[in-house]
Amino acid sequence: MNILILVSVLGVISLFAGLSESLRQHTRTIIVAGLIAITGLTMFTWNAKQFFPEMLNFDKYAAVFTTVILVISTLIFVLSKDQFNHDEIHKGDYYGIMLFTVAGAIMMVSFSNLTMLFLGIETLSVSLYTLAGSRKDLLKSSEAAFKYFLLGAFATGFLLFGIAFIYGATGTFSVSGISDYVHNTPQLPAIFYGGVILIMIGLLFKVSAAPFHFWAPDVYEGSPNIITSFMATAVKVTAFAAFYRLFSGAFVDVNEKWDNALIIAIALTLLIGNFTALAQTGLKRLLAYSGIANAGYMLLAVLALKNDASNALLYYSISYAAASLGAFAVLISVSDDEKTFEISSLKGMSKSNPLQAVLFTIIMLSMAGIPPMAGFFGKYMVLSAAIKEGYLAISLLAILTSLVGIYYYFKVIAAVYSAPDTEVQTENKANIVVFICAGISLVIGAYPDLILNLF
Amino acid sequence: MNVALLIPLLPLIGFLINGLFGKKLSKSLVGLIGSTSIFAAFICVLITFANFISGGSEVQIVKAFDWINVGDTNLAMSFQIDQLSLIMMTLVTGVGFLIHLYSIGYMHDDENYNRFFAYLNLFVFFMLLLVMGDNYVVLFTGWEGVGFCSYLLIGFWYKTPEYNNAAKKAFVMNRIGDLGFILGLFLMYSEFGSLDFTGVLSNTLGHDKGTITAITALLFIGAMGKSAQLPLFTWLPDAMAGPTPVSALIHAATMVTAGIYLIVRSHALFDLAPDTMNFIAIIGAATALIAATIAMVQNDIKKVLAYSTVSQLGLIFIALGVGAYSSGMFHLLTHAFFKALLFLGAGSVIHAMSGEQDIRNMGGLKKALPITHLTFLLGCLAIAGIPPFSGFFSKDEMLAHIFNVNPVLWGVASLTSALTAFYMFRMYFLTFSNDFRGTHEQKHHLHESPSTMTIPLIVLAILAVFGGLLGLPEFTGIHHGLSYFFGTSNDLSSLTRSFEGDFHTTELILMAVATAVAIGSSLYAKKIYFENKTLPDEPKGINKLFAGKYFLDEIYNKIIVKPALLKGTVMQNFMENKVIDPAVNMFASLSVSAGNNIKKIQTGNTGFYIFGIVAGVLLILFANYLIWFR
Amino acid sequence: MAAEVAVATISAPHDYLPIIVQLIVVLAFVGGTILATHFLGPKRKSKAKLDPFECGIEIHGNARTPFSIKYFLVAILFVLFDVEIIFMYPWAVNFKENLSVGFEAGMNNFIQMSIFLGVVLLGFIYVIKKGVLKWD
Amino acid sequence: MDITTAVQQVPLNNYIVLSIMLFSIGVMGMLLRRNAIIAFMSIELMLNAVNLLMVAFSAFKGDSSGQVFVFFIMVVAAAEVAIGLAILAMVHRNSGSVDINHLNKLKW
Repeated sequence: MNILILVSVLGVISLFAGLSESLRQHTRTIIVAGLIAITGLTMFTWNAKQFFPEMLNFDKYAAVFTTVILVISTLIFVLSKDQFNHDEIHKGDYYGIMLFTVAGAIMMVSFSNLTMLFLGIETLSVSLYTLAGSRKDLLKSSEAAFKYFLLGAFATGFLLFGIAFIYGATGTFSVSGISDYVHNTPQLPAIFYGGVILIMIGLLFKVSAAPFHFWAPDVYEGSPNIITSFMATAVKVTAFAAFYRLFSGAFVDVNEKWDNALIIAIALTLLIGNFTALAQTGLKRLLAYSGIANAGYMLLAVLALKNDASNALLYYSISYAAASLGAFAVLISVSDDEKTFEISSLKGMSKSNPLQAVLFTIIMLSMAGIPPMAGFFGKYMVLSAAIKEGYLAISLLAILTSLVGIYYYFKVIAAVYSAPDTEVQTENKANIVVFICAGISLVIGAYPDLILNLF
Repeated sequence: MNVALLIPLLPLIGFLINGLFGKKLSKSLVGLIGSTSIFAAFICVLITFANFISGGSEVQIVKAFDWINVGDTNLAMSFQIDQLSLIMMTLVTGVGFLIHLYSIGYMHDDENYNRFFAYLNLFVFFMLLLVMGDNYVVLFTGWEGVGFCSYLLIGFWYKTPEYNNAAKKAFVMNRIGDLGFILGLFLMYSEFGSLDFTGVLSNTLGHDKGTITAITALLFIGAMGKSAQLPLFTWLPDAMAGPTPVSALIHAATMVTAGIYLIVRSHALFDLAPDTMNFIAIIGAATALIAATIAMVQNDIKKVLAYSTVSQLGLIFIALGVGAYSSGMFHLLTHAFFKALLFLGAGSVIHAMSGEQDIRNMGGLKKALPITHLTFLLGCLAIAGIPPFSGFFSKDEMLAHIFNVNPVLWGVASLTSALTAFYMFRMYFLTFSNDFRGTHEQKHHLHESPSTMTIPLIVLAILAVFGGLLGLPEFTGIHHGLSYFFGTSNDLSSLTRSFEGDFHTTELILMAVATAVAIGSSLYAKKIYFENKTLPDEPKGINKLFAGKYFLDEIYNKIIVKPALLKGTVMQNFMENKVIDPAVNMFASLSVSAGNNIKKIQTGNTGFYIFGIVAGVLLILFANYLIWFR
Repeated sequence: MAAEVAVATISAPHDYLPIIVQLIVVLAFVGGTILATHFLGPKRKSKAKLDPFECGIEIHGNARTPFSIKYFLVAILFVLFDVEIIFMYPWAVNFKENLSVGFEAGMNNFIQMSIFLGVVLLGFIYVIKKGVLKWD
Repeated sequence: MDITTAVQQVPLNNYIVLSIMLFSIGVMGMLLRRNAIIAFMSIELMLNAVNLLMVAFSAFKGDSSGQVFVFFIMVVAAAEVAIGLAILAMVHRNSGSVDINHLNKLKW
């Protein structure tokens, strides 16, 4: 709870700091410092369960995921240097809105009441709509914002309709109340199941799972790079954390009623994500589709929540977030928002910037799920969890599609190591964020217990 | 700190040093670091070996650190020290060290010297993980790692595109195998609930026979890819694109034996799946024969050796198929010795001929390269199975076991070994005897290789000659060293198959036959290529088939690729992907065309997106409609 | 009280009869008058009659001219701040019985609302600082 | 009489059916109309269907939290529409159209 307030206050501060010429230059520094402090506080009050009665339950799960989100956001703020120079006046606003997004995210991972879930999702989404359109001078940015807004609001409608049905059936919004109701009612009414499915649809949209994924590639491509990296990492992790928290908290007992809806979504997501990524030539769009594909693997953890798969989900989230944040950091370091960046323009990176090439390779290997990188164990864990629950067919599909995935990741690696078209002067420095992300991918790959002992 | 932990650590350190700072260090220092790290590892292996023997040959599990703990799954990065892994470790580090030593001289003029040694060390590291791991996940990690390293090393001279393609081909064929492996692992996990060797191999009782067969078959598919068996063997000859030490280390001595190691390691499972065993034996026989026939008409010195490697591996797989695991391991060892020797010899020849690989342009190198010539001859004698060289004992042990189970397979196997003797001596005579057929400046440039290259040759030659002593046949009175060694362990003792009844006479007869065949075909080769001085000309008749490698690549092309190529977009797309190899094209182009079609639904048209979402909602609601009111 | 009863009683179809009668009469009258004027009244068309009437001044330009974004901003801000008022209703409803509970509860209530209003005020200050409401 | 009982005059199913109808009308509006403004209206319609449902349920359950939720929905919807109109204005400035199908520069 304190964390939530602190983050919001930090956001307001940066809003007002953005008003004055002098403070505007230091906004980013202030925020990074503040976020680090808040992260420290979160880890310090790790086991202190803080309640905001009936609304937020800041338990271990929430604390862990909050820490993850805060760390990612800190890295993104580090990365966002010079990203908003295109209009100085609104710098503070952009930073502030990003912080409000983080606040919404924290709400989403610590809610204990559907009201807070809804508010969190909306705080997150509405801020993101704005951020997606933050390049007012680019048509593609406004197009991204527009599509995201229209589809997002549409999906919110479904989510709310579902919540209303659940409320109608159970008469309460609190997660624990709902699970009690599920326990004590022998014959659940049909509107309850309708509500579960509608809520699931709303959340599937938020995690960009097929067939509700349509917004993702366009929005990712259209938005400014820094915002895209934010969506692909922090927001995605948050959405999954919320998804898992809600379904394991409230609907775990009736999972045989919704699991095959989820299985359909997972199958579509895996196929569409991986195969479409295969046909991409732009790096950003490739990453967008790989994000969709990864959503499929993370959903396996949600599918297997009957025996606690939160470990697997956490590990996968971290490994995915690290890899994809690193990839975006590389993208940001080599391209700008104006034009789309083709994979073929990576050629010769191994000559021009060997260090970054190596780190990028590590990151891509982790994404492709080659041991001993983190990605492999993430896939291994979610798959073994799903198999243990007896979902063999879908796990098999996941394995096969992951082999498809290896192709496009290696396409990128091959581009990095193939000979450059033009002679380039070598400079051997990599962005600190790339370094950190590659490091994480390696370390937690070599020693997963670092993560797995958190719970 | 247990010494065993140092074994994989040292090559890793070597890799890190060479990889990170190699550019700064001088070539001699890089070579020194590279080979000493392996040598130190070798010493550690010997120490571990000694401790093991003195410790009463008790299986030890050395745990590095806890790796994964999810629910009731817990995997430790821990190593199993037993007879089998010790033999493999000794082989990897020992031969590995010699080849590193050799590379110092061989790669001396290469500008990416440090990269080469870094990769080589990394390979040894992963190979050690593979053979030391005490659970299938560690094994799989090593498995993937060596595959990746071989990909890097085959494509080491990445300037030339067809080398890159060879690398890709190898990588893809291995992935196809790995798919089988992964599926096998998951099936195994869901069946046994564990991936530890102990957890799986000691609880083999009371499981569904079909499942076991499926698991073993899947594992064997993995082995097919890695050990270049039919139909996935075409990558190995292309892999000769890599530097010769690489071919010697990875594609003759160590990596390609990983599949055999896998099967021997999980023999407890394979014993329960007779169908798989027969399958293995048949595949091995087919591979052995086909590869041997192809090798007869190759003119590239390295290609000959590559195909002979494939066929020797085939022989070993026959032996495994009939359950003669220890004999298979025995031949694996001796084969590692003499094939590494032959490759290094070939490398020294190529070195002397300044890059020439076609044996039709060689000849008469006897005088120019005395040491190489002598060692190479010994290697040929060993592989041809002429007594008393090592190959003779191992091969005949295998043949005896095969005959004991199935005479037909024995016929195939001995035919293969006859062919082996023939093509080896064909190559030998074409290379070393008669007079030189190369260009003038080549002749002028001929020289014996430096000592860093000849010393490994000599050492390996000694091993190739006396390696047979590891396993003298039983009737000699001296008991079979390897089998005895395996016998000291409870769960490995079943590796050795003993003949029922009095088999010695039969064995002797078989030996005589095999020896006669080997010597006969060698003499035949001598007659053709030494006395008549005939040169291999354009292959005619059946030889066309052999020379065309049974047109396997073309067949893959016809059946699989052509249909896929019909789409022009596809063509263009996988050109972008730079995958030219048929096997890849099948998968890649089909997938890419699928992708090209699927991506069409992403019409950037918001109205359509909304329609898609609503359709999805209806789909999911309908899918659940039936279930709600169940 | 009586009205409450009237609402509470379930009404039968025949109760609606008067309404229907009235409906018919009304429709008949309206339709009749329209028709009558159409037939009776004289028809003169002139430009002055077809022009839209703008307080006697003759019009210039058309209604669809783009206007300053300021109007839009002000309108949006009005909507936002207006909607915030919603939250005061439940507060107001609870305020009374909280007071009856005791002073602390009431004080507590007051503090909460002050925090809420403080946040809204903060937003207002930001808007002003941003110069959204400047018109020149 | 208090409003709760007045709401309860009509059986609950009618509310459910009505709000489902309203919701479907909203969805249909999203599907069929291409003008962005009307799309926004349709979304509002969907949200109001939800509000109606919530209020009805809360009246029948005799539990006020539903109405509070409705307040939240209203506020959020207002904020959302504010953002949406701003984005629409931006789009109109950049592309000169408010037809949702004219925006298809980003595809595949």
